[in-house]
Amino acid sequence: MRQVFAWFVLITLVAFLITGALLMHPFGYPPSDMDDYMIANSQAETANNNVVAAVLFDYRGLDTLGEATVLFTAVTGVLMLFRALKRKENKL
Amino acid sequence: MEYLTVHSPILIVAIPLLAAFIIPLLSRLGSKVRDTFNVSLLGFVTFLVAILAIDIYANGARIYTLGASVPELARPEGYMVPVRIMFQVDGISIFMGLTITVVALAALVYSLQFVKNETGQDRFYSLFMLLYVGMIGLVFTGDMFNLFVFLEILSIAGAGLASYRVNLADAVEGGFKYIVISAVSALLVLFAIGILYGQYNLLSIAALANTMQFNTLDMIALAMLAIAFVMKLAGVPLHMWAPDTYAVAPAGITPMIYMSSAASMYALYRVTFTLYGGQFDTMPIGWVVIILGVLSMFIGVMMAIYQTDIKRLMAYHAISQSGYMLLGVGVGLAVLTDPVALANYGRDAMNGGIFHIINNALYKGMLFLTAEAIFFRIGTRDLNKMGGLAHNMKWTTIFFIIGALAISGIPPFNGFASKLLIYESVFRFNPLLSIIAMFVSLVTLASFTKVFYSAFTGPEMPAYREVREVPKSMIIGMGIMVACIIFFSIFPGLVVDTIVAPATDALIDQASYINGVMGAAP
Amino acid sequence: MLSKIVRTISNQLILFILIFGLYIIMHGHVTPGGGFQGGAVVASGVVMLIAAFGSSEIKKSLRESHLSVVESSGALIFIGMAFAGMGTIFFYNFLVGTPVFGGIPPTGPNPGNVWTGGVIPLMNFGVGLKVMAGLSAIVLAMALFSSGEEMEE
Amino acid sequence: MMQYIPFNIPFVAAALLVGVALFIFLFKRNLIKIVMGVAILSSGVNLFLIALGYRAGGVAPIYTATPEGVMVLPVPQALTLTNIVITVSVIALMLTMVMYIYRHMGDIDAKKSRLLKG
Amino acid sequence: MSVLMYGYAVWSPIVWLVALLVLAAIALYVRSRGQKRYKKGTAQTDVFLSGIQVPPAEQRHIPAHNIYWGFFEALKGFYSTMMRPHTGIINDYMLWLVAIIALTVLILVLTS
Repeated sequence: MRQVFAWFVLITLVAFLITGALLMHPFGYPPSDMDDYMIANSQAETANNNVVAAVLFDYRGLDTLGEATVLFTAVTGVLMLFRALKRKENKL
Repeated sequence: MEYLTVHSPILIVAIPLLAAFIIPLLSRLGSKVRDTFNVSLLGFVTFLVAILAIDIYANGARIYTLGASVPELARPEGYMVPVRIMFQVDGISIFMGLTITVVALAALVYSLQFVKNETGQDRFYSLFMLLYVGMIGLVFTGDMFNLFVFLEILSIAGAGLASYRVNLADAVEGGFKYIVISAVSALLVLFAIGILYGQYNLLSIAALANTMQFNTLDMIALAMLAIAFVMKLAGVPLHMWAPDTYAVAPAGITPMIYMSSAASMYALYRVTFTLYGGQFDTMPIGWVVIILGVLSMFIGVMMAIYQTDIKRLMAYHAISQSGYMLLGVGVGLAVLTDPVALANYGRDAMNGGIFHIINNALYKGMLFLTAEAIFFRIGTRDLNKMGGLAHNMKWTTIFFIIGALAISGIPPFNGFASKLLIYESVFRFNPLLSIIAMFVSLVTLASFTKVFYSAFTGPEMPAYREVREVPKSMIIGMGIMVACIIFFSIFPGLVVDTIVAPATDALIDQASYINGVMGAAP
Repeated sequence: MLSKIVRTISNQLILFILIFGLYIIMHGHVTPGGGFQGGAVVASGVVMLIAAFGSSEIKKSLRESHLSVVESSGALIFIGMAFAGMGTIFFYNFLVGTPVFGGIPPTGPNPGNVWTGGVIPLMNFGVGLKVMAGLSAIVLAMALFSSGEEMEE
Repeated sequence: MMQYIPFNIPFVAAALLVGVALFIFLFKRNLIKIVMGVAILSSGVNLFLIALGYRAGGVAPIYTATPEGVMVLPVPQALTLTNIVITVSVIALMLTMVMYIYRHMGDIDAKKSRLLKG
Repeated sequence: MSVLMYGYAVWSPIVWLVALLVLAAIALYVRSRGQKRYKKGTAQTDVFLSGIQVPPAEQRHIPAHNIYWGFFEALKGFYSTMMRPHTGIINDYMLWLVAIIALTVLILVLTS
């Protein structure tokens, strides 16, 4: 019962996804307004050759800060979960 | 002061982030320094939020473009589309910001004594700040991908905090369920963002809303976005993770995780109203939201009255109350393209739904805190083992009574005001929905009577004779929320006119949101 | 604790891995790469050491508390660079035109100059510190936990 | 100049990867396999994003000694890098929790290692 | 200021509180007119369980799973059907997510 229902919804959703993939713009010829501006002006505005680095750290810097924050969050969470559960006496 | 007003949108996000990075270094100076630092810093952030709110209610929405030469320069000169990330703070954003900040302040003060004897406190507070950052950034940002990043921040921080008590097996299980559903729904959100980006090569919400074409791909993306956010806000039938996670999270974190669900609800409203608003007929998605809301109300409360674990019961009530918000705003969404109906009852329904968000955040968060106060003292969440706690925990009992009356819509508390708005306006949309809502309110009162009877009343149990009142800071943390509840109860008209109506207008008025970025419409 | 050959080879190899990672980090603004990639390379070197010597050996010289301090400082460098632009706006690239990393490359393809990029190389450096410390801390904590060692608070 | 790829094959491949991940979520009870499913779902999304940015015959968007020619879009590469790091973080936290679940319950089957229900 | 007015409805908590106080005063007055024969501490306050031995106070507390027993008994079928989807298994959560997304895509694509 559950198996049949699961297969049904899975196939439905994947069929819609593939339909969407076929409806996308032809591969290799994307629309590019924002990116053309970045490619053209990254050297003049952010003074570096690597456009990807310019996007990462200047145009979309807050995303990179959030990404570094996500990594910091995960490391903090992992170290917090792996902590010693009872305090050492000499620390008090 | 002027400087603070101009830069407040980013400072509200960046200062707690800086604090989260500093706390691991700062905690080497001792716990007292760290606690003072946390509370004072969150107080300062509250002050900044107040400044920003006053400015926005005076001068309208604010745009803060990161990295540009002036904050208002959303697009480069002489270029048609925005390139940089921008914060776009309007009425609904600052409304959610105020709600989240009040709850976070109360939860932080409450947590001071709660985790006093645990280890790993510095990382606990660091994650607490990161959770706050995630929620505030999610409600302030005006960029789709940035919204995804903040969604991930709050998901990871919330999951880590939910399984803070790793010595309990169920705590880890609840955290694992939370992070799995969060990761999957966030990745689906990113897939939808990719679809939109591939079509329009844009990431800013306003620019996307300006060039939306509503073809099949957009519909697939809308379905993914909406249902992923519904999963995050625990609407039936996607609610099953919520009791597992809310029940095991430590006190002070449960209201925060509930607020992150409310932030996901904001994201759902932002996507359905602003991104897909406009000339698109929102009736189908509006009915999807309404049906999800009614299901959440009914099934949530019917499951809640059946529970015997106090925090699971309150978690199911949280689901049931989210149904009210979905119902109220869903009615407004369904009639968005019909100006007569919108002016007639749709705006009132949205007022009720949005007013219910802050009311529910206050009293539901306070009820979670009282439940954790009981767990803190007697060490169990099982209602069958409780009884006669009112003899020794007077403050907790009083707070619980106020919260229970407020959540079950008893006059004169604020729950009644928002529910009355929802009943009246939804009745004019569809009487059956309103009747279901009233029935759900009755069952809510019944289930909280059950909790009150079995936990607080009755003779003094021999096992709990030496149970004492919870420490001061926990009482203060609950008292902050109770003060807000009483204020909202006495002055509902003031609150609705001041902060709720601007939020509703910001949701309805899509054109001003777009013009803020793209310039005035030609 | 693997065999002596593995330990010797990894002992020699870690230096080159460190140098390569630092190169990737510091040239992130002129060549492919950047803070995340270089930090991941260095962290892979640390993982190699943990695999070769065993977590208990590494714990003697490398503790998670120190790693988390390094990670916090890296994150502070990054967000400090963002805050330093607050004179104009958050994330404003205020170093362009100044003697420090201030050179502006000519438009179009050019041989590339390390002394450009404004705050971007410094941000790369902070992110690199953060990623190498963070990933190493995660792997070290997992190894210690699975080997049943007690961790300090 | 590279010739035109018919039928958007990369997008279809990304959709199929997402389908594989959803299949794992629906049918595999092992918690480690569920974590693998998250990884596969993220890979599918990454493939989708990076395929969005491809431009026929494009070169890497780096001006350092680059050959002449049209450049591929830089933004999808930045988004993909962000998503990769986020997925690494999520999977690290998930594996931590799975290790704790195994230590507590002695099992990582989603049905056998469950306490919360109803 | 404290009055919430919209549509056809008006809600003013101040008026409601005043009315509550007035009613409470009337109720207290009526209660004060009652007879004074009730005294604490005498046999009038003892529990009378039709002659059966009264259990001590600790055992008179009704545990939570007995409250609303008849309600749950009447809705037994409903609750058995409600409990069936609430297996705490993560795969079932994912199944619901995929199902609702597929359904919503179907609705939206067909209606647009």
